Amino acid sequence: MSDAVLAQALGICSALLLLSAVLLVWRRAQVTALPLLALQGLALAGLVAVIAISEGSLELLGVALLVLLFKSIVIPLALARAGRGEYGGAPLINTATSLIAVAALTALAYAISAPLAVLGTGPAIQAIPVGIALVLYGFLLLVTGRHAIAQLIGFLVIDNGTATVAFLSSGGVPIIVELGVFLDVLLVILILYVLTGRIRDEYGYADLDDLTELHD
Amino acid sequence: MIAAGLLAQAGLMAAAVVLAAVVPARYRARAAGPAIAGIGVAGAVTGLLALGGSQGVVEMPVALPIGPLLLSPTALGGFFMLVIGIVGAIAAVYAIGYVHGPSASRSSWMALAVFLASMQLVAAAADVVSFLLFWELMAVASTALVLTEHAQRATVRPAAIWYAGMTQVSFFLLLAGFGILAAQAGSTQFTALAVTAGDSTEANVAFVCLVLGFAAKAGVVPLHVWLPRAHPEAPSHVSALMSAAMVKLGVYGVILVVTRFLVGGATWWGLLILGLGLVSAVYGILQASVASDLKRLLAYSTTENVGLMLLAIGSAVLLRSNGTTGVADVALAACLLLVMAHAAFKTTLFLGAGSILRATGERDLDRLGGLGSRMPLTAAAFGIGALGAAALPLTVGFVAEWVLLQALIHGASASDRILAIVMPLTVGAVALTAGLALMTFVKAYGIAFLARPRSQGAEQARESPLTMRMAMAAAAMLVIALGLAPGLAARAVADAAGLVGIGSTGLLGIDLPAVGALLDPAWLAILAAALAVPVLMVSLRYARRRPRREVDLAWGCGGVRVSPRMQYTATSYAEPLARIFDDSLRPERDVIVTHSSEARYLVERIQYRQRLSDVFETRLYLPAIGLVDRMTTAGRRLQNGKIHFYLAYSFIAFLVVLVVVTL
Amino acid sequence: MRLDAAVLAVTQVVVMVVLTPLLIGLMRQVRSRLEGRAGAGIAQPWRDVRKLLAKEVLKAPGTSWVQATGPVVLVASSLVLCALIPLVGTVAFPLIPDDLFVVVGVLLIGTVALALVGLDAGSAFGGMGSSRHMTIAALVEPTVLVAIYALSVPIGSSALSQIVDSRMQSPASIAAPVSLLALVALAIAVIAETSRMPVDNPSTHLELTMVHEAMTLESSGRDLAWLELGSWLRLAALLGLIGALVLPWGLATEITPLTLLIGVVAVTIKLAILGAVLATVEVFLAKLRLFRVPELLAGSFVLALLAVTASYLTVQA
Amino acid sequence: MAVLLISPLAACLVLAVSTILLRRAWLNRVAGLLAGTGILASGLAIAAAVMSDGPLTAMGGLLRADALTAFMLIVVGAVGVTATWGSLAPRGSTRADAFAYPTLIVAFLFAMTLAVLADNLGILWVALEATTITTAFLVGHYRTRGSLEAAWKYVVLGSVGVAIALLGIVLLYAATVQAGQPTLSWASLALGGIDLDPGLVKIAAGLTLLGFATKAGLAPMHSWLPDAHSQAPAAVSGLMSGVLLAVAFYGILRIQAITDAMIGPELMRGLLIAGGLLSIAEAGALILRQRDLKRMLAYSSIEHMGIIALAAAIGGPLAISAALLHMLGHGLAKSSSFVVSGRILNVEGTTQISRIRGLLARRPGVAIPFLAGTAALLGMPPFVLFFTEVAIVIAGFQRGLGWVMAVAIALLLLAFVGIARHASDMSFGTGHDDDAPTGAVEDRDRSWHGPAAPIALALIAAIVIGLLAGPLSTLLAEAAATLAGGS
Repeated sequence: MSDAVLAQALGICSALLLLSAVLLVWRRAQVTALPLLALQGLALAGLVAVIAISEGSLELLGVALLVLLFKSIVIPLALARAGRGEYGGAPLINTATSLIAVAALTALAYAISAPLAVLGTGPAIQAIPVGIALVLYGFLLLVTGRHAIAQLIGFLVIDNGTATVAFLSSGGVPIIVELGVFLDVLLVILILYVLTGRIRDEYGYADLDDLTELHD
Repeated sequence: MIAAGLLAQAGLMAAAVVLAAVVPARYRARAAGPAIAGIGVAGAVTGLLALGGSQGVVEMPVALPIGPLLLSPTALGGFFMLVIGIVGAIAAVYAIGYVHGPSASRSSWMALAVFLASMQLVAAAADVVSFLLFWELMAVASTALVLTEHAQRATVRPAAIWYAGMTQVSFFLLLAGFGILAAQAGSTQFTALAVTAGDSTEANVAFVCLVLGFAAKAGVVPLHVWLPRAHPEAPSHVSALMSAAMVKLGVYGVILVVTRFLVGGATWWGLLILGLGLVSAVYGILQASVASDLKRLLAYSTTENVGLMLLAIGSAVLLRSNGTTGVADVALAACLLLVMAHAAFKTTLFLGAGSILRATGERDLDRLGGLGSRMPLTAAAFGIGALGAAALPLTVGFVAEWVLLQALIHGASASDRILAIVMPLTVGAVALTAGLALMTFVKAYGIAFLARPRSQGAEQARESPLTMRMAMAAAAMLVIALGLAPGLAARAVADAAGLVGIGSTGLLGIDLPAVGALLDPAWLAILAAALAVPVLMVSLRYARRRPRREVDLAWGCGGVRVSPRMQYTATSYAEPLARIFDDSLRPERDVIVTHSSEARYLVERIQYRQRLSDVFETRLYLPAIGLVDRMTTAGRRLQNGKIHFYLAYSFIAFLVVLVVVTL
Repeated sequence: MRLDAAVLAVTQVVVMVVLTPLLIGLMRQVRSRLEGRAGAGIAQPWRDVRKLLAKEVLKAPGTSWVQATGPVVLVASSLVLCALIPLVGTVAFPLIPDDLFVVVGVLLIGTVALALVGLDAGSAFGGMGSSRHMTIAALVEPTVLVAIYALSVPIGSSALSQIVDSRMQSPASIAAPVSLLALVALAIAVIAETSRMPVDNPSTHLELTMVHEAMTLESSGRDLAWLELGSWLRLAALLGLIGALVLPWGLATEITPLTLLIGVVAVTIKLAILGAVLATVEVFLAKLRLFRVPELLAGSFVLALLAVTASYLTVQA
Repeated sequence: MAVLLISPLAACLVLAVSTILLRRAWLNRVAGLLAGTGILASGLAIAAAVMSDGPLTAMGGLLRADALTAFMLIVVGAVGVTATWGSLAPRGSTRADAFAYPTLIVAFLFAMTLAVLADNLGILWVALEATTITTAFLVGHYRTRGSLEAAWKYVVLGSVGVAIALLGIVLLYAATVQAGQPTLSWASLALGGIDLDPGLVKIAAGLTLLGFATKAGLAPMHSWLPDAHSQAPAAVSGLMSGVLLAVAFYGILRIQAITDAMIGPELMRGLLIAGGLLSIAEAGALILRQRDLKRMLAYSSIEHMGIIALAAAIGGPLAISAALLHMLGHGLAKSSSFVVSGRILNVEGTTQISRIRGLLARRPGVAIPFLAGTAALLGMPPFVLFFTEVAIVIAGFQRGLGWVMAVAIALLLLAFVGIARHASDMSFGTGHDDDAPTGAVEDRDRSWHGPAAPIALALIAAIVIGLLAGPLSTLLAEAAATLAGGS
C-alpha cells in the first residue's frame, strides 16, 4: 500500500477515535456508550494495524489483533453485563457544559502537543494530539461520570488515548512492556468489574454518589 | 580528661537506664538515684575541667554525611555543664526519697537519666547536629517526665501538649537558624560557624530564628506559655531540673549566638533581646505575684529570672556595639551570675515545694499554712531560697542583681541616645521586678509556713525523709555560700565567657573595676552580726527575766476566731496587686451573693472566685489556634469522600503540569 | 582607713539609737501642738521602748520563731543602715561600700522581716497589713532605684559617700534640676517606705486603714519594742540620708574628735529640721485611699525618670 | 551474580504459586514473612555484591542492581518482615478468604521487588501498576462498605494516575526513537549520552513524575491514600505506607536522575517542591482534626512523602542519602505503627481516636509500642527520622531553598501538634470520661496482643540505622552517587 493510502487510513482511524470519544462525552447512556467504546477499540486496532503494515511489523499486527479482540469485543460485552443497562443518573455537569469542556480540552490538546512536532512531520505525528485529547476526555468522563461503568469507560478512554500516543509517536513501546501494560490494564478492568459487582451487591446499584462514607 | 568525663556521663546514663529497668521496684530508687546523681557529678567535674581550660573531643559517627557528631565543651559550655551537673546531682539525691507512685516507675527513672545526661551534653555539643540531637532528646525526656502523673490529674495532658508544641516550635526555629548559619559557613561544626556576620538578610533571619528558638525554651514571654503549665505538673525534682537547669540552656544558646556565631550586628539585635527580657521579667513576676499555686508561682518566677538574664545579654550586646566593652563584660557577667543564682535558689524552692507537696498533698498556697513548725528544715531551706529569689543581701540572688544594676547604671552614656533612653527604663523595670519578687516570695513563704494550717493536709504534714532534706540543705547552702563568697563565682564567670575586669577581692568578694564597684558580702555579714549582738544581748536579758507566755488565741483586735479560714490567704495577699495591675492581668472575678431567704438585706453567704489566666495565652495563642482550627476545618472539606472531587484534583494537577511543561 | 570607718560607723549607730526616739518624740510633739494638744513630751518614745522591753511577751498559738526573730532582724537591719549611710561622716568601709543598692537591699531585709511578723500569727489584720506593706514596697522600689541612678550619673558611682562628697564640693549641683527632681522622688519613696502620711497614717486606730500598725498588732513586749525602734530607726536613717543629700554640710570627711562632734551636731540639727517639717506637712495631709497610692508612686517614678534623662542632658552640656 | 537478582523474584513467584497450589495453613500463615525475609536477605547480599563489584545485571539487561536498588530491596524486605511478622495471625486461626490473602501479599512483594530491580521504565511502570492490582483486593479484604469504597477509589485513582505516567514514558520512548537509540533503560538514559529533545523530555518527565506521584501519595494526587490505608488490614496498610510509597518514589528518583542529566534540575525541583509542600500542608491540616487513628497514620505517610519529595528537590549527596534513609526509617516506624493500630483495633474494637482513652494506663503492652512508633514518626531522637529531617533542612538551606524550608517547617509543626495531641489523648489519662484520679487501674492489660519481637526489632532498627556509620553510610553514599551520576 502506498504512503498516501496509509496516511488516509491513519487519518480515518484517528478521526474515528476522536469522534467516538466526543460522542461518549455527549451521549451519556449505556446503550450508546458501549457501542461507542467498541467503535473506539476498533479504531485503535485499525490504527495499530496501519502502523504495523507501514512498518512491516508482525509483532504489531499481533498487538492489533489483541486490541481488536479485547477492546472492541470482550470488554464492551463484559461491561454490558456488569452494567445491566444502568448508567446512573445524569452526569455531574450538563451536556452543554461538557461539550464546551470538550472543545476547550481539544484546543488544549493541540496547544500542548506543539513540542511533539520535533518527532517528525509525518501523518502519524500530526495525529498525536488526538491521543492526548482522548486522555483529557477520559479524565472528563471520570470526573463527571456518576456510575461505576461510566468511570470504567473513562479509564478505558484514557488508556486508549495513551495507546494512541504510543503507537503514533514511536510505533509502540518494546513488546515486553507492551504486553505487560496490556495485561495490567486488563487486570485493572477485571478488578473494577468485580468491584462493580460488589458495589451493586452492597448498595443495590452501582452509583458512586453514595461512596462517601470515608471522608474527613 | 574531658573526653573521659563525657564518656563517663554517657556510660552512667546507660547504667542508670539499665538499673532503672531491671532493679525491682523496692530498690529501684536506691539503685537508679545514685547513678543519676553520678551523671550530675560527672557533668559537674567535666564542666569544671572545661571551665579551667582543658580540652577534649568525643566523636560519634552517623549514617548520614553530616557527621561526625562532635562533643567538645568550651569554657562557656563547661560553666553550664557545671551548673546543670550540680542541680542534677542534688535533684537526683532528692528524688530517691521523693519519688512515689508513678514518679517511681521505671520509665520515670529512665527518662530522668536521659534528661540529665542530654542536658549536660547539649552544653558539650560542638556541632549543629549533635546540639540539636541532645536538645531534642532533652525535650523528649522532659516531656515524658512532665507526663509522669498523667493518670492522676487531668491537667497533665494539656500541659504536656503545650510543652511539646512549644518545644517543637523552639526546635524548628533553631533548626532553621542553624540551617542558615550552616549553609553560610558550609559546615555544621561550631568552629566553622563562628564567623562574624555582616548585616545581611541571612544573618538577620538566622539571628531572629535562633534567639526566638532559644527564648522559647527559656520560657521567655511571649513564648513562655508552656512553662507555667508544665513545671507545676511535673514531679518536683523534675520541675527543679527543668526550671533550674533546662531553661538555662536557652540562655546558653542566646549567649552562644551573640558571643560566638553572630558577633556584632545591628543595634536592634541588642534591643530585641533586651526587649524580650524586659517584658519577660516584668510580666513573669507580675503573674508570679498573683499566683496562688505554689509551683505555678515558681514557674512564673523562672520566666522573670530568665527575663533578667536576657535583659543582661541584650544590654551587653548594646554596650558592645556602643564600644563600652568593659561595662558590656560586666553585663554578661551579671547574666552568668544570674544563671548560677537562679539555679541555686530555684532548685531549693522547687525541692521545697516538692517537700510540701509530698507532706500535704497540696500545692495551692491558699490551703497551706503553719508548716514552719511542722517541717522545720523544709521551712529553713525554702526560706533561704525565697530570700535568694527576692534578691536580698547575703544571698547569691542579691549579688547577681547587684552586678546587673551596676552594669545598667554605668551603661548609659550621653553620646548614645538609644542607651540614654533604654537604660533608665531598664533600671526601672528591673527595680519593679525586684520589688514584686520581694512581695511574691514574702507571700509564698509567709502563707505556706507561717500562721495556722488552712487545710487538713497542712495540719498533718510531717518532715520529709533524709535524702530530701540533704538535697534541700545542700541547695540552700549553695544559695548562702555563693551569696557570701561571690568571688569564686565571679572568677568562674569571667573564665566562662573570657571576660576581663571581673575579679575577686577581700574575703572572696566581687570586684568590678570596669565600673568602679566592689562588694564583699562576707564583711557585710560580719558588720550585721556585730550590730545584732547588742540587740540580742538585750533581748536575752529580758527573755530570762520574762519568758514568753502562751495564750489561747491571737488577738486580732479581738476579732480572731478559731477557724483558720479567717486568715489571709495567698489570693487575698495578692489582691491589691491584682487590682493595681488589673489592666495587664485581666483576672476574671465572680462574686456570688446568696441572700437569706427571710430578708433580702441579710446575706447568707458570699462566694468570691478569681481566675487568673495568662493574657498571652488567651489573647494571642487561643485566637491563633482558633484561626488554624478554622482553616483546617475548611481544609477537611477537600477530603469530602466524593471520588469525583478526587479525580478532579488529579485532573487539574494533570492540566497544570501539562501547561507548565509545555510553556 | 578601716579603723576610721569603724569609728564612724559606731558613732553613727550610737548617735542614731539615741536620737531616733527623740526625733519621733519631736515629731509627735510638733504634731500635737499644731493640732492644739499638749503632747506627751519629746522623750515619751524612749520611755515607751524601755517599758515595752521589760513587759511580758504573749505568744499566740501557731506563731513561730519569726515572731521573735523578725523584730531583732528589723532592728539589726536598721542599725546596719545607720552604719552604712553617711550621716555623720563620709568615710566608708573599703570592702563594704555604702553602695546605694546595698543600702536598699538592707532596707528591704527589714521590710521583709516586718511583713513576715505581720503574717505570723495568722490574724486577718496582720495579713492585710503585710499585704499592703509589701505591695507598696514593691511599687516604691523602681522610684528608689531610678532616683539613685539619677544621683549617681554625674559622678559615675552609686556609692553614697561619694555622692555626698561631690555635693559638698560643688553645692551648686544640689539645686540643679536633676538633683531636685531626684530628691523629690526619693522623698516620696521614703515617705511610702516608712509608712508616713499620706501613704499610711502612723497614728491610726482604724483597723481597716492600717498598714504598718496592722502588722505589729500581734506583737507585744520586747518584740513590739524592737519593731517600733527598728521602724523609727529606718525613718531616721532615711531622713538623715535626705538631709545629707540636701544639706551636705557638717559631715566629717576625715575622722577626728572635732569633725565627729561637728558631724553629730549637724546631723542632730538636720534631723530635727526635717522631722519638724515632715510632722508639719503631715498635719495638713489626709491619708490617701490605698488604691490611689500607686498613682502617687507612679508620679514619683516619672519624676525620677525625668531626673535621669535630665542628668544626661546636663552631662552633655 | 545474575542469580542474585533473579532469586528474590523467583522465590516470590514460587511462594505465590505454592500458596495457591498447596493450600497449607502453615504456609499461608508465614508466606508473607518468608517472602519478606527472602527479599531482605537478597537485598543485603546484593548490597554486598554491589559494593565490592559494582552494578549487576541479569536477563539481558532487563534487571539491574546498583547501590540504590540494593538499598530499596533492603527497605522492601525490612518493612515486609516487620509488617507480615508483626501481624502474624495466632497459630491455628482461620481467616475468611484466607487463601487469596497470602498469595496477594506475596504477589505484592514480588511486584515491588520487580519495580526496584527492573532497568526499564516500562517494566517499572508495569510493576507499579501491578502493585495496584495485587493490593486492590487486599484493601477490600474486610468486605465492608468502607473497604469496598476504599478499594474502588484506590483502583480508579491509582490506575488513572499511573496512566499519566505511562503517557510520559511513552513520550520519552518516542524521544529516544527519534534520537535513533530507542531505549527505556534508565541506566543508559541517566548517563546523558543520548541527545534527546529537551522540550519532549520536559513533558515526559512532568507526566511521569505526576503519575508516579500518585502512587507515592504526593498531594494533590494522594486522595486514595487515606481511604485505602485506613481500610486495609494492618499488615497491608503497613506495607503500603511503609514501602509502596517509597517504591513509587524510587521511580521518581530514577526519572529525576534522567532529567537532571538532560535538562537540568529546575523543572523537577519546582514540581517536587510544589508537591512536597502541598503534601505537608494537606497532611498537617487534616491530621490536626483527625478522628480516625489509621487515617491519621495515613496522612502522616503523606507528610513524610512530602518531606522526601523536598529532599529529592534539594538534591545532592546529603539530601538524597537523607531521603533514602528517611524512606527506610519511615517504613520501619510506619509499618510498626500500623501493626500496632491493628492491635488497637482488635482489642478496643475501634480506631476512632475519641473512643480510645487511657491506653497507657489500661493496656501498656499496646500503648508503649504505639507511643514509641509515634515518637519515631514525629522525628524524635534517637530515631533515625530525626537525623534525616535535620539533614534535609540543612541541605535545603545549603541549596538556597531557605523559604521552602521555612514554609515546610511551619507546616510540619501542624502535623506534629496534631499527631502529638491525638496520641496523647489516646494514651494518657485514666481512660475514664470524668478523668477522675484513680490510684491503680484494676485490670491492667500488659499483653502485646501479637508478636512483640518484630515491633521491637523494627523500632530498635529505626534507632540503630541512624547511628550506623560504616557499611550503611557507604551504601547510602553510593546510592546517592548513582542518582547524581549523570549531573
